[in-house]
Amino acid sequence: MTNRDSTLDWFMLVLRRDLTLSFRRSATYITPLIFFLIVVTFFPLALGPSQSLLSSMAAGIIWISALLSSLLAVEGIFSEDFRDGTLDQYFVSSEPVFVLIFAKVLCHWLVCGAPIILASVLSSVFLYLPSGVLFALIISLLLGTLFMSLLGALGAALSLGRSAILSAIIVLPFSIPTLLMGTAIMSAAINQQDYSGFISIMGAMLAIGIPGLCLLTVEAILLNYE
Amino acid sequence: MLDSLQILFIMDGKGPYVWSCLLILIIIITINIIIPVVRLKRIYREGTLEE
Amino acid sequence: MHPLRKQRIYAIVTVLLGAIAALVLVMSALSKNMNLFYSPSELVSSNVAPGSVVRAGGMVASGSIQKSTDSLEVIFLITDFQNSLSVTYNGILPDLFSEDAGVVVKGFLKEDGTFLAQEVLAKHDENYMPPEVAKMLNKIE
Amino acid sequence: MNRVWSRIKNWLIAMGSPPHFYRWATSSLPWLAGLAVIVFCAGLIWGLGFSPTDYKQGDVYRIIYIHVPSAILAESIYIFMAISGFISMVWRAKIAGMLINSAAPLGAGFTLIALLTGSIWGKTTWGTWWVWDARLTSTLIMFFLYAAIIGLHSSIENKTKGDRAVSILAVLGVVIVPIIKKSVDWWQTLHQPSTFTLTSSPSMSPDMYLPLLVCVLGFYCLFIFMLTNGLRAEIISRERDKSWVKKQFFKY
Repeated sequence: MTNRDSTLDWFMLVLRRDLTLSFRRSATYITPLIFFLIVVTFFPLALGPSQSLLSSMAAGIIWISALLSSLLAVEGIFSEDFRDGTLDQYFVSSEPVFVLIFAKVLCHWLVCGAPIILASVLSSVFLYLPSGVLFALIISLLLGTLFMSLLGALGAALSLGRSAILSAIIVLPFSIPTLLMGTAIMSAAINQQDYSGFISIMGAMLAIGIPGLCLLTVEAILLNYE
Repeated sequence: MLDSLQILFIMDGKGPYVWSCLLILIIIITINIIIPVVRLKRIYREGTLEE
Repeated sequence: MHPLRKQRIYAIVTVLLGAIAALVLVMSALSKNMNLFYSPSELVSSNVAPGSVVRAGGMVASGSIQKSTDSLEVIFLITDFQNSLSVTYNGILPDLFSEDAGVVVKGFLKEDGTFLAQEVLAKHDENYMPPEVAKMLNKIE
Repeated sequence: MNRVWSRIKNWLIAMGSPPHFYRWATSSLPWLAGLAVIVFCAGLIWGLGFSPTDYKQGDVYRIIYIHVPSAILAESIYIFMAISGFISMVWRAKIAGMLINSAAPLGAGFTLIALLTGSIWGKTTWGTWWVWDARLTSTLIMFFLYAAIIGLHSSIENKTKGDRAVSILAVLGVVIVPIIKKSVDWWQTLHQPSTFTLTSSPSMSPDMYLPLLVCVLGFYCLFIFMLTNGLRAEIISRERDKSWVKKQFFKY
């Protein structure tokens, strides 16, 4: 490792490596997509196909499904790298590890979040979501899934090598503020009110969450080296 | 004396609400106090058996 | 630079930058009106679409409660002492519901500007006092 | 000044050692229990039995003497846990991890009391058991946070590792406390604003306010007693193979 390489170079390197790996394995981006679509399909089956009922609940249904699927997808984010020793390399490098961890989370968000957002546009048709609020849906999901990926990474680090359900139980209570903000954006958009305030708050949560959660994730990964 | 106790207990018909709150309080606090005591007792029993 | 020190500096700088950004964003959010809870004046002046579910709150205007004789329907005015709003509700009212008491109603505006409540909740304030004191306060007023 | 500071520091370091703390706890537990019982009972009897009724709500308002102290305590315990979490993360103090571990069930218990009694109170005054209002919802979230912390700790075999994992969660979750505290002011909701404020005089007549103060004090005393009680069990169960435990606890 030479001094010429800046932290940004390392960040890009990790991002590129992870992107290549996940594109090579199609399961990483197809599984959350399919999970999302199946969960969304459950709601009309359980609630009945009434158009007015579904359209009033559509935003909430899409949000809950997106939240759950991005949370489940992030579960295995560190397990492979932990097993083959890539994570060890992060810690012996002189770079700030949390930046590299953020690269991994970002890659995960790009690979899993984007298909979910595409699928949510598709399912908004299934659920008769008013078409005027599509923009609000996409914006809120973009910010929301990034926050979920960050939280999910922390959960995955805390429960490395333990059951997946544990990580879900740890992380879900912490994801409630995101869910509330996301659905607040949607209900404001449906009522044709100004929702930029809620978007700023979500942005604020991300601004604190990106460095804060990545640092805590590093702490949590370190636990597994004792 | 008995009369004033009865007034205190009934509280204009709102008594059951207030006294059930007190009951909840006492039950939860008692559980939280008893658990460590039981835990200590069990450790003590296991510890003395080992020797 | 020493690696450990470099890592510390990076952590502190990014957390600080994030905190500053978050503060700016929260300030900008607070400058916008973003609650779904309206006083009668706000409901009159804002352009809330008829039919969208909102919550409104105020005092029940004295002498405005009209109970229907053959059904549970009630019509009353809620006021913030500047504007008032006529509320129609069909259902059982909570115990604390009375004239000059605070209420929160959930429902939507109808086309004619009256409010159709789906839910009426009596709000009580943070003031607690014995009945005698309340009587005295009323006399002073 | 310097002298005093160094004495406090030495005392803190001594308290951080499990055997020392255990000895202190065993000797002072009866005193703590006595104090807690006296203040707690005095506050409750005064509040429930002798304070005047409210002009609007009648006697039901007396739930305040149970509900408000538990809610205050539930939030304080979370802050306390987050502080111990921070200490255990930075200085790796063993006792800080044990503190989180024995405070979490107490916090969950008091949150549950606040939720249940609030629900009963809401039924009589608002006319509903539950509303999805900012205060209530955020308190419910706090209960889930306590549950997550208890669940995570019990799932990790190695207790020191568990302490550190749990301190991460405790520190992360502390952001929820100001949200609960401020929810009543930020969003105008059904829940009435705080009766207790440090900045302005109470909006409650003194003969109702004083018993409430005594109740809050009593609940804090009770918490200190319960925490010490729980911490003793925690220390012995973690250090049961150490020689000092064999000497002191099993007496051989």
